[in-house]
Amino acid sequence: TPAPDAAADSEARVVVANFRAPVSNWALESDDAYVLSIAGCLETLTKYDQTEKKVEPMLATSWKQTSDTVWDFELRKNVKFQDGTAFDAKAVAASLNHVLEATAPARAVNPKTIKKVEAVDADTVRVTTPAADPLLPYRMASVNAGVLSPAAYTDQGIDPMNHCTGPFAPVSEKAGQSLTLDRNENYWDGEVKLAGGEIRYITEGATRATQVQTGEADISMSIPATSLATLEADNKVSVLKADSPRTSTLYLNNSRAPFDNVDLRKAATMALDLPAMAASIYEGAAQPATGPFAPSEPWANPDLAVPQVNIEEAKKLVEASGYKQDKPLDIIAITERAEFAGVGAIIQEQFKQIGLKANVVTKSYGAVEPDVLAGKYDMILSQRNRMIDIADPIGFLQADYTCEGGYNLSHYCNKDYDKLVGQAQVEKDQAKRNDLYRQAGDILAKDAVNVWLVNEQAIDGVGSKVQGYVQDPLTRYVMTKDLAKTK
Amino acid sequence: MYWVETTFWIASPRRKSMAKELEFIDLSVSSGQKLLLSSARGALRSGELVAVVGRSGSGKTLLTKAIMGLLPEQLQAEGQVLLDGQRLDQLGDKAMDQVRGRRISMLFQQPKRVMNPRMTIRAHLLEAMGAHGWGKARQHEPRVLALLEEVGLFPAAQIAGKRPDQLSGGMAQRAMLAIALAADPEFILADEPTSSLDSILKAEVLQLLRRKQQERGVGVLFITHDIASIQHIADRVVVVSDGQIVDQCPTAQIFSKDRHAKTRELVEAALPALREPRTETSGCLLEAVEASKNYTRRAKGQAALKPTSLCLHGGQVLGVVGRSGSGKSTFARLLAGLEQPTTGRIITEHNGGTATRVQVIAQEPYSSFDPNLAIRTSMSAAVHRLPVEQARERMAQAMSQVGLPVELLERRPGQCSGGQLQRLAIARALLTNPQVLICDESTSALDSVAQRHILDLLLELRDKMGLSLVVISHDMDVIRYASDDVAVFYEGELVEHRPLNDFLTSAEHQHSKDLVAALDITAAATAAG
Amino acid sequence: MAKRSASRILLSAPAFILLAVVIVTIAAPLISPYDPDAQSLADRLQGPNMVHLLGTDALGRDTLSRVLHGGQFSLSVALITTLFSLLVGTILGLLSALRGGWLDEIFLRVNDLLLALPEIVIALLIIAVMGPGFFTMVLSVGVVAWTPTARLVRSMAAQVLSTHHVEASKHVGASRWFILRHHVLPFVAGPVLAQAALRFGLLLVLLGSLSYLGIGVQPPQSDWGSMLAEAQPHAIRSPWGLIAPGAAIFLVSFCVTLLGNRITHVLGGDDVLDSEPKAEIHG
Amino acid sequence: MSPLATVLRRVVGLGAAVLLSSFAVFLVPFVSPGDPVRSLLRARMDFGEADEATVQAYAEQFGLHDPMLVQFGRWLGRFFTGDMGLSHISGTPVADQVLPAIGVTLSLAGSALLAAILVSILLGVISATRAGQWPDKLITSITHALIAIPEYALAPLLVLLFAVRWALLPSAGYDSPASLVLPVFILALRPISFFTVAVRSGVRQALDSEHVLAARARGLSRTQALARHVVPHGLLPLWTMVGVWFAGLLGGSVIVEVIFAIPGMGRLIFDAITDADIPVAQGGVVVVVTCAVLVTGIIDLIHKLSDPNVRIGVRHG
Ligand SMILES: Nc1ncnc2c1ncn2[C@@H]1O[C@H](COP(=O)(O)OP(=O)(O)OP(=O)(O)O)[C@@H](O)[C@H]1O
Ligand SMILES: Nc1ncnc2c1ncn2[C@@H]1O[C@H](COP(=O)(O)OP(=O)(O)OP(=O)(O)O)[C@@H](O)[C@H]1O
Ligand SMILES: [Mg+2]
Ligand SMILES: [Mg+2]
Repeated sequence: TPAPDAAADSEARVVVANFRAPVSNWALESDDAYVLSIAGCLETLTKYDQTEKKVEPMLATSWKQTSDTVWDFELRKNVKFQDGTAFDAKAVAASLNHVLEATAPARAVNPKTIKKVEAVDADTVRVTTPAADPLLPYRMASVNAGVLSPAAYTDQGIDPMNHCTGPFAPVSEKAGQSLTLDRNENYWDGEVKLAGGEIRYITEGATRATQVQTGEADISMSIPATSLATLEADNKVSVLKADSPRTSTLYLNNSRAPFDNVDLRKAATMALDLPAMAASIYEGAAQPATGPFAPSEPWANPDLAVPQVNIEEAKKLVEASGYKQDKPLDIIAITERAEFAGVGAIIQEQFKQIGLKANVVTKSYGAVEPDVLAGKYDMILSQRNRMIDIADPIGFLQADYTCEGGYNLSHYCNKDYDKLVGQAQVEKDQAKRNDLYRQAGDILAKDAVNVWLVNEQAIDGVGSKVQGYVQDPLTRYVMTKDLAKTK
Repeated sequence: MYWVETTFWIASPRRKSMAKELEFIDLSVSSGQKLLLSSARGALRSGELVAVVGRSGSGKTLLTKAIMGLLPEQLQAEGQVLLDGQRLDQLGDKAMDQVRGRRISMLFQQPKRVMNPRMTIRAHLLEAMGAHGWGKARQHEPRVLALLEEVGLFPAAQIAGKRPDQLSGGMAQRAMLAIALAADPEFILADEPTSSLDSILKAEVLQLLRRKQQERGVGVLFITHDIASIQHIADRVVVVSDGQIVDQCPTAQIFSKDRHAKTRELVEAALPALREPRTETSGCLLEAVEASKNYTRRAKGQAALKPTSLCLHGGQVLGVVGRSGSGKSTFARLLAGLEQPTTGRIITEHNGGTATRVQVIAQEPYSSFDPNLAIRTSMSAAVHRLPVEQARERMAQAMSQVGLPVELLERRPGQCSGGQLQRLAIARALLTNPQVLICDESTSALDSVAQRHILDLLLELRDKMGLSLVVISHDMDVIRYASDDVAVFYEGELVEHRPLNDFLTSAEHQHSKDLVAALDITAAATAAG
Repeated sequence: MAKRSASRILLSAPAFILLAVVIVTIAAPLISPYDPDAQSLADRLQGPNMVHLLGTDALGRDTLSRVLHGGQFSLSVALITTLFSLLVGTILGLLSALRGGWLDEIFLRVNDLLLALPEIVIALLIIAVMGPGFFTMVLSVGVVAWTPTARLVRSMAAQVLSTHHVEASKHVGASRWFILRHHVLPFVAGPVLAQAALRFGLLLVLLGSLSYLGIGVQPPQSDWGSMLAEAQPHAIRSPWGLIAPGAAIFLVSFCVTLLGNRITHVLGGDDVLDSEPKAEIHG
Repeated sequence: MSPLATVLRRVVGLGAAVLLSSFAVFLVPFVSPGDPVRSLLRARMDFGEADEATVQAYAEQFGLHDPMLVQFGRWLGRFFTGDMGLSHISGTPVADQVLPAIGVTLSLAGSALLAAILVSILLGVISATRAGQWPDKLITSITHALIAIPEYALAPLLVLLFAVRWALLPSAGYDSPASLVLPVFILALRPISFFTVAVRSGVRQALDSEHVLAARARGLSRTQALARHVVPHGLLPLWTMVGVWFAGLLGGSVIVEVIFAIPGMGRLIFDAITDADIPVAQGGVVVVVTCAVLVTGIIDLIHKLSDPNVRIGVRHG
């Protein structure tokens, strides 16, 4: 962090420009939970440590798997909610059950992954899963599994004000604009360095970048690649980057011609100059992808390399596939991600070189989703988070690539792959599980299911007065007790 | 050459202390190269009422504006304006502000147009006294009331609180006079202050003006195009024609035969040549049977015209008088079929079942033709269904009937005079072979000379073509000049309908009597001529 | 007369500039130095230089060529929308003034409603239904854009129709068509034309804003608005990407407004901006 | 027409406008491609590949699978009891989102118009009284240039200069008066030019009118006549314009709200339509339309009551 030497100001408050605005009345099953977590309000039983890459205690001091499907969590004793009420098993069970009962349940914490939650005694919470699930502690680290004081659950929805356990207590909100927080004097994990802060909802990336540059914000999250060069040139701002679990992908429709042909898919991969793409459109703020996983992930195959551009070979493959093009293929670029228009333009140009004609069509994701899910498309540019809410790719591998996967945009189906994923699902040993993931990834790469373009990076801009900021690629923790600011 | 005899009052020795004098010497106004007023000279002393007469567009208004230093920016004035020997034309704007209103004030033609519609009469008066600002109102209230009472506006307190649009025309003109008198000026320049009033109001205002002028001893420059109206009140008359002062003399002398031709023209136009009204007995051509009109929603409010029955004979000239708002136009529109009667009916079919063709000639000559179209196009509206050749012929014929050259057809309305346009309007009406022409104030926008010409034309057409005429006017002179029978409207009601001579001698209704009396104010003119 | 007026309008600086812009835009494929879509990732985000007179964008495409080609789209959408609204507005305005009664009442209410609903919201509704694109853009803007013309036509037509001279024409037997042809249309045409010029300028900016918001023209097509949107993130490094299309919109819109103003002057009016709708005073 | 009738007609018009516009908004999800329920879920959870059961359950909760007219009828029924319904995304009352947003927009549009009025009165009076001279020519050129400026190009440039380069003003947000400067400036540009022209021509007309001449003849100085007679009259056309512009700005400032991260009405409606949160969009549009009709109506009424010519219904022809 930038200013290690200067003394922290205990009266300082930080301003965090967040890319997300709460829209669901703080429902914990929604993404609003992220905002509360970033704000240092909402805490969970467990916590995923990004550097150690493992699950650690937070509100629970320990947990054990008493049977295949039953887990007991031992709660921390000296914790109190910010409103002064006791933090106990009943409150935890109530919080978790509230999320489980939601009409639109969370991705990591829902009735399909958790059967029931109950208080065994004052300090023990018992979680039962429908099937063996070695990932339960990961799920408990998801922000959706956060715990609020019973008083937070009102008839009008959730009221987070002073109802968390974290280092900061939300005190007021300006609708659509910001959430103001004050230091929690009685934080269970010791002294909180900042007097408070403000989470500003700024959905325009360029504006976030500008705000950290002008000093209006101390920390700006998710800086868009286009603003990177400017921020890096500014010595008042330091730019933090981390591999994000997002890969921009050119999805190919494996279920219909022409991309049901593996040769053509391989040709597509070979035609594209990923490094150039990463350097231009992504301004160097993304790495050319080697396969379905980012190289920094423990389950990535380190032997995979960035596919080399090989126009000659690609042309041969196109020929080998026997594909005769009678009309241009469509590349759908979704409007939600601005850069895809440019990416599409580049792909269109480079496909031309191997004799594939393609048109870029830009549409909103919502408008094309039904067609894409029904398999009525050629190619779509989209981007996926592999570790949705939990630091493990199992959900992604299953939903996106198994024959029955709920989000199998590529309409890919391979029995060998499905088997590997099935094994990984119940594997308790993390190393073995990672190995299974790697093998599954290899199959996807070999089959050239999609063209994985670039691994995006999470980029945060941090002002020079900020101390103790640790970047979290999953954007959960920003305002921690150790975050500080100099005068 | 006429200047020789006029020097007697210009060169008269100045009475330094007492008599104030407003004098203009070689006053010219030009617009670029064009001279609109050339080398006018004259003077006005306090206690004197000088009438300035001349045809429309002769430069009368420019003269007053030049004196006041209020010419529009695009016009340039030259020459001297002297107030007690002080050069007004050389005064700065600031100093001029002290003169305007305080020493010289003005009366205008249309009082409602020149008063701020959002300000009360009181505010106008206060402003004229130079008393704007908070708190001044109360302090000056007695003077405000006194002024209003002086011009005969009662109850003064109530009137002071009204806005211009809440006053009648006569009241507004009186209020205007009060405003002009507010700062106790030495001179008043009155620019046709009575031309928009009906004859009764006109007579009242004229008398009031004359009285105030004499009481207060102010000098009044009275502008008009109507010689008849000033012969009893003016001390002297100045005649303007085409931007030049062509004649001036004491009022009495104006009627002598050897005056300037332009003066003669004006005088003649004003003289009501008494002609013998015809009594027609042919059957009804157009008949109103208990026809009434109510413009208000579902006829809830007051009727604009109460049930009226009247019959128009072929070749008859019916004069219709009444004050503003008395329902004259409404009646005309009913007759012309431009409006449907609320009750009763208008019978247009008499002898033989063919409908009587009725045409209306409007008041404003300039607005009855589309300013953007050549006259020919506008005229062709009446004959556009005919083949081109035939239409052309018909138009030429109509033009000769109204005594205009065909070349005029190629002009635009802006290039014609008011009198010409009114003739063109008549020509257009003639294209439809009308049997009845309704002239709704068709001459009141014209100066007296043009007015006279049009009336003569109409009467000539009546004689030649057997047209029936309905002449609507608030001007009794016009009615007397043209009509066989007179119909008097009063508050929406036909109160009197009788042959002209009967009407002049033995009118019954009070309003009719007033009208005849107002006529008498100018009647002596006949004798003088 | 008419000839002199026309030459006073056409022999003016704004008219020449516009003509030049139009020629250059139509001839864009012939005269633009590069293929507007040709990428050169190595040459991205250059400032103006001898090779690329207006620099390059984020994909290394030549800004000048793109501005020239983008103009085709921007100008043609604006033109079509203007013509559409001119036609619809004139017809509806005339109908409303000539027919009066309930038709006029409905006309006024619809106008009030459209005036109250923000243009972008209406555009958004239509785009949400039809998806973005050329036709949608014309439609979504055209739906509202006719109202000022219609109001102007209606009020002017009503004004003529209530004049003494039209009443006089009617009274001597002129047909409806005669009145429309000789009195109404000549009176209405000039101001409407002037207003159309103004509308064109305003619509150019409005359509650009749709593209800027990403709901207008969609890549790979591009117009000045979408170029602005693409350039904005790079504004600090390469403001030329922002300035060039911005200036193009401004220039055309400005010139066309001046032209409209000139027409107004020639017609004896004061300022073309005066023709924009004011709150209708329902008398 | 009497003031009462005007009010009545306005009220009826307002009712129709509200019904029509809310129905138009309401139709959007039924006729646009894509599943609106998934769209709602996506707004709650990024990348939510919600399964069919969840979609069903969610739709059930808000009755989204009922026939179209049933849904609209339900909305209407609630609406007439003063309830704008619940947002399909947050589940909270629509009013809670719409009212703060309209507050923001009212203050934004209000300040912009106020600024525009002040500036344009100044410019308009100067240019009318100096007609044909250089100040007039300069001002006229400026007014014609202002409407041609694409605000979406100008705003980023201004942010670049005032916020980034010189650090004089905040780059975005809506909290301090300083943060209002740039948005208000941008929003005021176009009204300034239209207002200035209106003031100019109004003042010119007033200058030519006879009652001003009469006032001068009464002895008022140039400035007095200007202040007491010309300007008040010259501003009449301005007031009628302000209403229209106010109405237009209420929801029309999407661009400015996006660029400056202002949580106003334009933005709210924009997002709500994009996310298929129809109750919010409906509520927003209804409030905007109501405000707009009210504002123009009130101005119309004031105009009627204050202008004697309009009041007594001067007959034309
Ligand atoms: N502002 C002006 N610019 C150019 N010419 C003008 C202007 N004002 C008046 N004139 C011309 O000057 C001449 C005299 O006008 P003036 O108003 O003095 O006539 P008038 O005698 O008052 O007529 P009327 O009896 O109709 O009021 C007319 O030919 C008129 O067209
Ligand atoms: N179209 C109309 N709608 C409503 N009221 C009208 C209309 N025409 C006339 N009136 C009213 O009817 C009454 C009679 O008007 P009319 O025009 O017939 O009077 P007039 O005698 O011609 O007056 P003037 O001498 O001023 O022309 C007036 O009170 C007038 O306000
Ligand atoms: Mg005059
Ligand atoms: Mg009349």
